[in-house]
Amino acid sequence: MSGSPNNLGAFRIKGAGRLTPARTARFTFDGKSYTAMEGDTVASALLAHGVHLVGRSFKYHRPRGILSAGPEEPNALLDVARDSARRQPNVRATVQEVFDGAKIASQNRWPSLAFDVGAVNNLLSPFFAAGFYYKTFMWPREAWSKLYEPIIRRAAGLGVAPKEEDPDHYANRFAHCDVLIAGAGVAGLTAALSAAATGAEVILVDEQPEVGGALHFDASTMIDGQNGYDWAQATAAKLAAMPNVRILTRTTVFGYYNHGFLGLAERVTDHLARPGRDLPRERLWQVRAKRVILATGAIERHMVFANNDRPGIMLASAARTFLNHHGVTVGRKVGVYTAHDSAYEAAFDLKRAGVTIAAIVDSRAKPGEAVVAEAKRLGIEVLTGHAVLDTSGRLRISSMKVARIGSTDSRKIAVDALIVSAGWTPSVHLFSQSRGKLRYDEAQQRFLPDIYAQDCVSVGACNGTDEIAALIDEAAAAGGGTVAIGGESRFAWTGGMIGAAEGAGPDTTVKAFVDFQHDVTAKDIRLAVREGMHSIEHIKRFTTNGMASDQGKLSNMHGLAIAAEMLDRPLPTVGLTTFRAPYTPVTYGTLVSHSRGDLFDPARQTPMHALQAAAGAAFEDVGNWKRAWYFPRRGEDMAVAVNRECRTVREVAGVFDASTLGKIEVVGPDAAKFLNLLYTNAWDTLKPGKSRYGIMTREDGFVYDDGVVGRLAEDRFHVTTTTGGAPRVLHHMEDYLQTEFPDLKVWLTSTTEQWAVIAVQGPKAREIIAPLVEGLDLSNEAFPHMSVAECTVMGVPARLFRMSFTGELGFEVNVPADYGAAVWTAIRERTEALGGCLYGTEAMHVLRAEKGYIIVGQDTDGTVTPDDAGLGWAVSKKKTDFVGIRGLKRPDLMRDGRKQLVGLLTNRPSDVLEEGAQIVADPNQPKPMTMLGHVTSAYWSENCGRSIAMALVAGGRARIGQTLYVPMQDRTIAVEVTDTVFFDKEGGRIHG
Amino acid sequence: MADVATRTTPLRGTHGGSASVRLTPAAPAERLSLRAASGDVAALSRALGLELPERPKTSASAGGRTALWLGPDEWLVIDEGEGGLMAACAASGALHSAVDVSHRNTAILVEGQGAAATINAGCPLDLSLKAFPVGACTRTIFGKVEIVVLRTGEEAFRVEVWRSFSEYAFGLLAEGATDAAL
Amino acid sequence: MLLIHCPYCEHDRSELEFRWAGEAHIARPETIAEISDEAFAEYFFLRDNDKGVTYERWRHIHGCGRFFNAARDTVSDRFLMTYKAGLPKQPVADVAATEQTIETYEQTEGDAR
Amino acid sequence: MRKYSVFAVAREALRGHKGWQPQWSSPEPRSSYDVIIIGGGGHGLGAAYYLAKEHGINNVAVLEKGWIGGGNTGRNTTIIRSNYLYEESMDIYEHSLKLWEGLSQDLNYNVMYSPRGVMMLSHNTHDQQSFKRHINANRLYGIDNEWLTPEQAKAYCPPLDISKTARYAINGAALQRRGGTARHDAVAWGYARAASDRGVHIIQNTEVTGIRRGANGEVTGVETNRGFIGAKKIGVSAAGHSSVVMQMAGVRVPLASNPLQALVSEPLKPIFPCVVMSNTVHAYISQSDKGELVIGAGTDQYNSYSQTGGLQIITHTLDAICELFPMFRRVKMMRQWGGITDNTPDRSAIQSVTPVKNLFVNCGWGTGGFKATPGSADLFAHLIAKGEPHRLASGLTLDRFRTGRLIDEAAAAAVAH
Repeated sequence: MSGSPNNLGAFRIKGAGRLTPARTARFTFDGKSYTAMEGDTVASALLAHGVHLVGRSFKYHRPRGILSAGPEEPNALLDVARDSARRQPNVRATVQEVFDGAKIASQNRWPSLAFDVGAVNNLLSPFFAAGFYYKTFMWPREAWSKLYEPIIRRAAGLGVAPKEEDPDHYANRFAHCDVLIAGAGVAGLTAALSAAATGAEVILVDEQPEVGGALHFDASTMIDGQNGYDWAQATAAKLAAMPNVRILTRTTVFGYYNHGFLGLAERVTDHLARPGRDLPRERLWQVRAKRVILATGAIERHMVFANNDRPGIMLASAARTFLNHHGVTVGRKVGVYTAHDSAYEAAFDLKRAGVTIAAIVDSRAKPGEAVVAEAKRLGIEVLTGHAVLDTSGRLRISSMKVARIGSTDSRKIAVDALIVSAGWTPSVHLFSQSRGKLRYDEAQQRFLPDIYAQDCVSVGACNGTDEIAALIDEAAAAGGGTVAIGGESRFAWTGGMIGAAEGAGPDTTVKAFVDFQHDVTAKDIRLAVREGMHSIEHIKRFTTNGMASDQGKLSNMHGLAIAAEMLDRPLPTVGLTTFRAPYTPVTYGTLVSHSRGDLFDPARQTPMHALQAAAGAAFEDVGNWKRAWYFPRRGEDMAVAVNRECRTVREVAGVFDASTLGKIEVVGPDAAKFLNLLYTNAWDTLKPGKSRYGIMTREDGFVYDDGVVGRLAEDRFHVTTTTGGAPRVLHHMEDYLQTEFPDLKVWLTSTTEQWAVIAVQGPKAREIIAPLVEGLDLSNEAFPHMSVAECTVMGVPARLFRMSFTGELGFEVNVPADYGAAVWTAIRERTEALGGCLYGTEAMHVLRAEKGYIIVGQDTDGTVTPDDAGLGWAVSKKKTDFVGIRGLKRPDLMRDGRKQLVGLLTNRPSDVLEEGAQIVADPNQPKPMTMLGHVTSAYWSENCGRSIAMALVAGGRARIGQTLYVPMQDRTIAVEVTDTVFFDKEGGRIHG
Repeated sequence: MADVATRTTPLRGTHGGSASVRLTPAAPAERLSLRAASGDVAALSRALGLELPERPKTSASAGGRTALWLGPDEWLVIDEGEGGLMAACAASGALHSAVDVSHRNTAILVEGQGAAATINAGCPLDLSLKAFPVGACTRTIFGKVEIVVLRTGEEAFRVEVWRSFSEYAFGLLAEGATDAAL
Repeated sequence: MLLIHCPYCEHDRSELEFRWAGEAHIARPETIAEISDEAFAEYFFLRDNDKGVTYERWRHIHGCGRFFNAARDTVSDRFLMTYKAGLPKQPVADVAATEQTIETYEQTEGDAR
Repeated sequence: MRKYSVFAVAREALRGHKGWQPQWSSPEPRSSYDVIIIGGGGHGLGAAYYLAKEHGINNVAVLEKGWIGGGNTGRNTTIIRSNYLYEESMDIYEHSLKLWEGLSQDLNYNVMYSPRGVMMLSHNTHDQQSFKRHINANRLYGIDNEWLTPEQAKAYCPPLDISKTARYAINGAALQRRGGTARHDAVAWGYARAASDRGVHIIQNTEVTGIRRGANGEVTGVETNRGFIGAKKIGVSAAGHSSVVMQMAGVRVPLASNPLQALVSEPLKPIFPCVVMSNTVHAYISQSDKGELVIGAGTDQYNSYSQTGGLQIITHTLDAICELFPMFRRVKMMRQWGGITDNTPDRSAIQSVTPVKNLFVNCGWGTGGFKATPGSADLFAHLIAKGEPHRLASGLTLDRFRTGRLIDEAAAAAVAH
């Protein structure tokens, strides 16, 4: 799209700026359409059209304009949308580049920006002093959360959160380099040239779309005989051509963490009208840098005076950026209020561009001589030793009230913009994040890097080095190589002030804003001090100064100075609030990057997952695993399906996927000795070809895991663990093996995923698998319960366990995982032909509960000893050592009355208890009741024809036969305490 | 007698990549997790027909077999040919632990100009040729799963991963490959 | 995210590959079954939790799998050294670690002196 | 003490707020006190307040090495709830919640206790069993906690994604309606003001460097950077640095100090009405009155006193938040920070006499210290005043590490089988 210069805005200055009118973009702001040039920020584009009013402040809803031209912007926060799902609140207009089709809206106003009902707060502001809410809204008691808080919450907040799921995607890249350079102004570019010359791998990062930093506004500095900005672009091109340099623009170093680790956020598509589908919206760079060079520059401060927040009041350097980079003037008749020479140069540039400079008001008696002389030459009135005492203008500044300092005579000067500068604050954010320590530079009233905590160096303005030649030398030296660059500035800058300016002192009640976004004024800070807040952190928290989304980039030094003055203490003794990451806000999506949807967390599937899904399985999450839960047939709900599965297993047989159980191969001559130490049981007596149920405790004696362990050979065990326990059990074993028993000759290997495990349980289990098994006699005599053997199943090497978690005749067929599907299919076909079925974890739970077999983590909870769980028999009495042997003997683990696992039968067989229900002896006692324990497992047992339950009950085994009570919300259920075996108490079925 | 079981590999039929990276599931291979003390390395090396590497982060290949140093007493041995790793180790006479993990792991070949950047989408290792030359290998982390990465060429890696994590690994590699091509 | 030198891999690697494993050089009593309740509590629960140089164990769990020991300053989080498991406690240069390190938050945050 | 009220605010508004007095006085320390509390966080300031109010012990100093409320009090995510499992935990947290309900009025300081409800998401069968166990135990103990279906959870918290296809779909939730949040700084300041009003000395920038003992081993006072200050009794309530302070008296405690991180978003208009926690995916979130989404991240794995942690902890938390609340993916993190939590082996606190006579310790609150503030402070004051624990805190003594009678809330939520 193209347009004539006219509709690019009335405040474009012909011939100024670096943008080309050849490429334009249209956008809307609060419904009105505007044309911008490519390269415009939303701020420059709006200013080009004379739009200054862009937002409302947080607390008083005061009209606010554009204050800066960079990421420090506290006021111009807008809602920027590409479409309804791609809508972003709180976007800084000074950073966001315009793209064609952007829909932009102001925030925190109703019904409109120009007429905002919330502005009534401004009238009530005497009431809303800092911290007023701590002193009131307390009566009546419930009113805070019911009445006052909702009102406050609605009034607070800025943008409106997106309502739809974000359709964009984000990327992540880990990277390494020898030198990371943050900031690509003169200092950063020089350091990059120098470092690159040494052959070092260099990453040069800048948050702006182009390199150049302060050269965006500083049009008078010459480098190597070139205009500084042009030199920067040429230098970047030279660097980009070097194989050892990577330049990342539109990229913010947002965090400097431990050990040379930095977080970078790269904005990839937010400036594009039609981004490619593959492009991530943003890319997170996680960089490990051997060295870091900080060349982050400095941020200009505003002046703190009465009504210093009207639209049209802006930082001098921002006005200069808009003019020299974007070709936009911020007004036709511009006032200047400054305490620093740099603002003069803004006035000079504007003046030369044909803009009227109403006056330069300088609070200093003696500004730099050179700038004053130049002002005279250009015919600009300079009022030294003067102050701007107030401003007027409803939605935009219309005049400033100027007086000589100390005098009461004032005059009103009409202006349509006022540019201000109180000097420059070095950007020491990243340095501080790296945990470096700052020192206070009394002369220049600034904090500078002092003691470094990491391999890092600061160069240029962020290090207090402002003079161009010194800056280049410093940066070149930091790079480690040699470069010869000559730089020349027109004016050496002097001056600067922090704290409240004339007319906003302690004796006044004017609103002189320190923190614009949070509406913190100088008097708020004084009030905090008066109320006993003497630490800068207290002052910050009490006033919320520096806690807005700009994180105090403009306000912190002023706030500190005002507090110091009020406390009558030297400024550095008041302290400094912490510079916390991120430097500027970072999108959650960027931090999350790939970790969403399918990549949020791996969903582990067994080799037979697809087959089970095809068979109609419902799945449940167990840790990372997806496990088949039950297999509903047409018309079956969960209960019906589970009942059928349970019945079928006991009547015929069932097939179950047990692949997720953890498996560890323990190999070596000391394998049995090692297991003796790690399990409560004794293992040296276990013969090859046999298996045994084992209990593992931690040193504290509580049950940690359990599983069947098969001995394949003298020196080889196949250990199984719970599904969720596999990784931690292996870690626990490795810990003891490597650090407590390092002399044992044994090694551990995880084989969980090597084997697909197909459990076949039920009276016909043998009949089902027998034809598939080669090289093994499966008879009871040759292969009794708790046998294990290596054999061949369907032509592939297998491990076959005779074991049961159902109390039925059972086998677990282990085949190499890639064969799992084929063997499963064959077994399933044979099973179904005989009238059996597939069953899932729910039926497995019921079947094992019918037999009183525990599930670690359900029937135990980390406070249960083997004896509590009724597994005292599994604790060797002969061993002199195992992990847990001493913990088990502690007084509380030996005492009477511990909670023990028992069975519960409800008086009404149809009542199924709630898992987690609590048990009492007397249901009529008052609350708080004395609870005896809780229900750990409870099911309808189709095979028992009634409900069954297990519970941990204080002194439980001694209570067998007693009636206890389970008080529920609506009724109390009486239960009889029993042992834990509900089905086949004699245990004959397991032997076939 | 039943049919002989057929093999169903993870990632079967999966392919992906971008303009600068190819992602290919590797063919099935025999794999051994081999553990032994340093004194037994020589005998095992002879038996396997390759020199088990004893320097960190290195691998050795011979006759279709590759041994990857994973730890001071641990190697992942991959045989893409005839197999027989278990038997070879058993015949060495050296004290060791050999566990067949052929089916535990699967592998994804990551090849092309953006291969390193692709892996760096989720892996914090420095994969520059200087830090991680051809033949370098290690166990490491990739997003939320553990992998073993072996550099097989200047622009080629083999990523070994446990089978149930392979879909996740492939998915993350695919996203990394897309981004690496930009 | 820390950068940790694994003494087995002889390489600096990302913390993402490691798991912290508690304070180091706490030997499991050889006759653990015989010790008193107090001694057991001491062994199993009580820790120095030092501010300054601490000796701790890490495992390169997603690397070589080895446990090893480290001396680290818990104020700066700087590693002073790492060394293999089984070696006795290694002396670290008397850095008076806490004085040399910078307690960013505590020293610059809200210093109200 | 000038009473705070809407009338006082209005009166001051008319004269430029020039008449407010310091909220607490900052006196020079006396040479000795009946009780010295080491640590000017919510627990320590509160204990001093209750010593004066409930036990008539006014000759008390709170020594704070920095600024009051600057430790975990000012760094936490301000979640309040009492729906714990074990009786020992329910006793203290419910006692605390009851005090929260009247705290603003008791202190004449609006601590902004906001019972907007704390919802804990259940993602699987194991979560459900565990939550039901809590709910039933709470109900029989007289503590509110209820089970919600996914639809009820969504109605209570509309941003929640309850689709069945989510990676960790939600199968229900436990809700404690009386749970909520409060304004952390106000708790420290409110207690400081009320304690100061009762004569307690609040002494900032005074770091304890040693604990002096008498001939019989009893404490006699503390060495500080401002000299020796005598004390008949000392209460240590120095979360983050409990081990360091206790070492000064030669007492080892079962603690590990770990970094715990949190973050806030840019301020947004009200979007999130309650507190939501998920243990399975490790996330907790609420929205502050200023409009920031307040998100608690996890604990770094290692011991540290640095009050910083790794970026991976933040990203890990945020990916869970974005899975639960996909609409928040474009929201931005504005500020992250860290604190130091003192964690015990059983993740329950220690409030106890110690082997040193007249030395008392309150520590090990882990990530749960803020919600416990009023209850812990009240019971700690009792312990110091009487020399023995209050019934409601009798299970929190150090002796449990010898006997094995742990209060293992973490283990009770053991990972799935």
